[in-house]
Amino acid sequence: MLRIEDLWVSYGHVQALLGVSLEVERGSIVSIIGSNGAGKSTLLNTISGLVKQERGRIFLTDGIGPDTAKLLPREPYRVVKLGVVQVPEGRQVFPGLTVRENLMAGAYTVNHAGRVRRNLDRMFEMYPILKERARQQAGTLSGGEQQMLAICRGLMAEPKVLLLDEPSLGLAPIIVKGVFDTVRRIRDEGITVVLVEQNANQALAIADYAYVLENGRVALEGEGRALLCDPAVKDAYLGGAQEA
Amino acid sequence: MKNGTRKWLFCAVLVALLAGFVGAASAKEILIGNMQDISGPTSVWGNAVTRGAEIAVEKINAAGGVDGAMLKLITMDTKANVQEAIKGYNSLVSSGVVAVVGPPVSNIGLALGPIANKAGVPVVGSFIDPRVTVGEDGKPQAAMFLMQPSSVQYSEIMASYTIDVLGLKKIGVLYDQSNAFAVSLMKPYVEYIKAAGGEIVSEQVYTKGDKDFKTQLTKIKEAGADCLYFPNYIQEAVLVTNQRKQIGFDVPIIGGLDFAPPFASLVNDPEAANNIYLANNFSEKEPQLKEVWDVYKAKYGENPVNKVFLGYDKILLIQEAMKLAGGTSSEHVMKGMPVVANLEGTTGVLTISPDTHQPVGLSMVMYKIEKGEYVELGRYVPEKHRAPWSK
Amino acid sequence: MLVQNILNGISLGSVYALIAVGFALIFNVLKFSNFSQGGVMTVTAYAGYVASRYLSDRLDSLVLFAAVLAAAAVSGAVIAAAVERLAFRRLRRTKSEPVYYFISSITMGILLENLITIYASSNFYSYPRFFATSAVPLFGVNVAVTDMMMFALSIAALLALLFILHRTKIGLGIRAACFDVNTVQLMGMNPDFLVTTALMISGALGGVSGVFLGMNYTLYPQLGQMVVKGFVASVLGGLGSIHGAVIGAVLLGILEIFFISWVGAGWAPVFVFIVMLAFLLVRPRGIAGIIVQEKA
Amino acid sequence: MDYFVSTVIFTGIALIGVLGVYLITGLTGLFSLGQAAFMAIGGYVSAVLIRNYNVPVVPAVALAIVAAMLAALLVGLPTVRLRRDYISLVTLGFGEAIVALLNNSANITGGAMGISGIPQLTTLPVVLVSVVVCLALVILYKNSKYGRQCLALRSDELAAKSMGIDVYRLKLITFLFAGALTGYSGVLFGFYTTYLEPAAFNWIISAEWTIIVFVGGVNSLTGTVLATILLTWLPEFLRFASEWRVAIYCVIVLLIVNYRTAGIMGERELSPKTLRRLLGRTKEAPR
Repeated sequence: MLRIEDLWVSYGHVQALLGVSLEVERGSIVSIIGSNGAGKSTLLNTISGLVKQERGRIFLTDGIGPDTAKLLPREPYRVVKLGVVQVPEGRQVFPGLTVRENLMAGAYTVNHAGRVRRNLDRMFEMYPILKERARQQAGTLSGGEQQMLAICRGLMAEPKVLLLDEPSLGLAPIIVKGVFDTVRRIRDEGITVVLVEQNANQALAIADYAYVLENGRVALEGEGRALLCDPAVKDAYLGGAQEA
Repeated sequence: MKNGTRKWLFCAVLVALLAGFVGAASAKEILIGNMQDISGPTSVWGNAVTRGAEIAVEKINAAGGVDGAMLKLITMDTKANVQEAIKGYNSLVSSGVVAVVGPPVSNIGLALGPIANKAGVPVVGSFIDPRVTVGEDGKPQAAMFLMQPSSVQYSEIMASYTIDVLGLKKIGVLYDQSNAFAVSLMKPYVEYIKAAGGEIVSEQVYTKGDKDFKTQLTKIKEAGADCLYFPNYIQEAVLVTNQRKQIGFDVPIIGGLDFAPPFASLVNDPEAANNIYLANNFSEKEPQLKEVWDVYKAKYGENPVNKVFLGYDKILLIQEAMKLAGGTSSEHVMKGMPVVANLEGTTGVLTISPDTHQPVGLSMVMYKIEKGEYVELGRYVPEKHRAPWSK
Repeated sequence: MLVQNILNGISLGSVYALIAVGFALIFNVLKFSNFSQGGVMTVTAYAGYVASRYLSDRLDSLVLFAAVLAAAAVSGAVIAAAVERLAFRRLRRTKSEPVYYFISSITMGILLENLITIYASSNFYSYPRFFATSAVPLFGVNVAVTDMMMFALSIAALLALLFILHRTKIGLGIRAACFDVNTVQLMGMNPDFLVTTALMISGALGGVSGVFLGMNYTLYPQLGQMVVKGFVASVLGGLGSIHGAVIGAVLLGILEIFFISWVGAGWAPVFVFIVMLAFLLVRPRGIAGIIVQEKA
Repeated sequence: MDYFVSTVIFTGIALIGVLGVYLITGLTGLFSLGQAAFMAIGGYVSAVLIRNYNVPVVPAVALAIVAAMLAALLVGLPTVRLRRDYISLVTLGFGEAIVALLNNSANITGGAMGISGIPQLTTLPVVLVSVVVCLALVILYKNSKYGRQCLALRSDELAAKSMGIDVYRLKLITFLFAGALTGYSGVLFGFYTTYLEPAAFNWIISAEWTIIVFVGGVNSLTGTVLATILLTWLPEFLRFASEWRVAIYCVIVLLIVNYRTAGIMGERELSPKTLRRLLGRTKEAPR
């Protein structure tokens, strides 16, 4: 669904990504793990077009077969229109808009009132709490509710690929579980998911395929469960995660 | 910016600098400075004076110039700002002008006085504040000359007309407290009225940028004024005229020069532009205007405002001073200016008093605006001077 | 006298309100006070004048008035879009601090004012009269027709603005952009488009106020310096709050008229200053009491 | 020659005023839209004392500076606790109030007709010495503990607070210092033009000074000095452009602000090291 070839990104003199290549299968969950500053968020932001790469290409393979691959545009709003939608880190909902308005903002690219209404109903069905608070300002929601809202807002855009940036950050363990259940459900509905996580344990557990980023390079890759058992991964990422 | 562009810019600046210092004066030309506001709040007048002066210069040059040399006008922008004006004046002096046509802004005249006296290049302006041409010691400022009635002369004409001719005695005054022009026209007026037995029933002020005068007008109305003296700029004159009608206050307005055309057409409401008295420098029908009027109209496609003729006359004055003193240097202009007498200008017959450096005996043409139309009432000079400081 | 003062204050305030709301709108999106609005207003006032000259033979008064308003609003929107392109677009690309926008906008305002000075300052101009009567009695005092029109149209313009902001997709986008211009891109919104639209809306409001200023106060290039009052009102109202700006503007209008009436116009600025200071000390976040979240 | 001298003198006077704005805006990150009012206070107090009360020059100047500082204290005390945007509003209102006050006290200040006949005491040497002294004071301040605290305050007020900096006191001190400098520039101005009018001190002047600081580069004192010189001379070079002068000036400022956002000097100061770098390599600059 997504193919990234030799991606280089820098901020001024600091090199964030040094030749990252990866492949995301249609309808799968691909997790990207790594420590702080490994370049995970940069990778997502580059896909979304928020950050411009120095070198490298990002392809979206929409149909079947390699011929249908096309370059992702570099303006964030165009990337969204092609169905690649990011849910940003830190639950950036619009605090002064109501829950409903936040969801409607997500549906900005969908030019069909009926479909928007249907999607909205589906979100409310999935998370009744959002329906209850539909007229409330999003800033008044709890952390977990805001994360749900952020994900739902992403879904309102009818994505083909959903990019999730640290959805479990700063949430209580019980809520984290709910978030990951949601991610799985999204995949089951046929949406490809790219998940960036520090919580390597959970991220690998639900991943179909996973990459480990280290200092801006892909250090390891493999199926989620395989990496979960990899001793190097265990030492570097899982131990720390379990202690936390 | 690329390296090359930078160097290029540097060179351009250098060339501009040199050009400024070197290129100014050439042999067969007499340079005359013209300092006007052409980019600031009073640029309408600045442009008008400049155009009038240019027409005069063209006419003189077409007739062979002065002593065989052509006049050349160098215009400096003052932005109606004292600091800009001082820089501009000094710049004109260093480019070798022999006289300067000054702006119709008294504040600039006040600031220029000491500097011009020192530099010895005379300024002929329409600074109506008498302090510009007469120093605190009562002696004339050597290099400063006025070429229209001073604010004292002018407000005396207005005050005398109010009380001696129209017989109005209960007067309300409204003026811009932050504007020197308005203040200088208000004080002598009030003193004359008081000396003549009239009464100022209400004195209201506003400040620069104010747009709503209904509050002040209402107060004047309630004080029982039987006329309103309003010596201010044309923009505010329009506002006051309209708002006077809106609050149903229908006493006459005694106005300044700024009620002259195009004022009535700006009000654009014959009901409001009614019952207004004003004094203008000239009558549009007077024959001496025709030539300049026609030239202006042909050149710019619109009717000239009164400042055009002031600009024209200033050049005439400078030319006459050169003629009288028998030379074209700044010393000659300084020497000739105070002795100019009976010069036929467009705005009247000009005689400069050596004691005050102001024109003497200049009358004004009185007008009444009735239903949007200007009705000429003839030239007027008060018989008696009542204010203590009038000479 | 009291009624007259209040009515005068409200009519003055409704002009301030149109300007203040433009300030609030742009403060929301770009986090700075857009002083170029003054220049835009001046240009639109002249644009409206040109339109009125051109159309006055063809249309009768009320239609003419509407056409002039429309022409000024459109030209305001176009100029504001141009201002965005010339003075703000690059600053947004380089993610500059709001202060640079502020500097850029003040300079742009002076530039626009000067362009008008260059092209229009050889004479005075005034609008044709749109209404036959100039004042009608109301509550025992005379109320100017233009004041009433001004008041009614200010309200209409503000309602239209609220409709756009709360009932349309673009409005939702603009409101979302107030919180975070980066995040809205991830909803598929083009921030250039949203910012330009916001500026065009404020430009159109500026156009409406430009016509009112020109109509009531004759035309001159410094007309737009009235923008300062809008700035004061928008800050008093609480930065970025639309309804706060409206309340601030009306309060400022009434306050000014009352001080002019009590202590005279000469002292009014001094008293307005003291009241303003006292108010801000008591209520440091303005009338609305909320300050939109600032950029990190 | 007079032209050259007068332009240098006006540049020097403007520079001292702009240094005040530099302290407030460049160093501390606040906005003052009423700075010209302090200039008015300095100019008027000294002029009135000398003209109306025959006070000798030195005490008159000293009192003028004190008056400007008192005014700064008056505005500063309540406002330093307000948000940044409000400071620009309050200073704007203060500036307008001072102008109104000057217009209203016509028997002392001459009102709108201004005060004329002030002795011309400002000469080229006086201005040059004043500039050097003021510049030295500002450099000392910038490199002092206070200067560093100001920079901390400018980049992040909360962090500065948590570092134990008394931000209110710091803002107030900076405000006072700036008021004194600007007041002194007003003294020089009055003693040069020999004439003062309230209209010369409106908010546009204050805004222009702020623009100069940004064109120079917000943190850079060198940039501020260069920009003052550049932007006071630029209109003189542009005189050939006649009525287009101001418009061209604006376009140039716009280009600098938009295309060299960091200003002419960015955050750099002119030192032998940077000078060498500049000469050796003209093309650099993070844009």
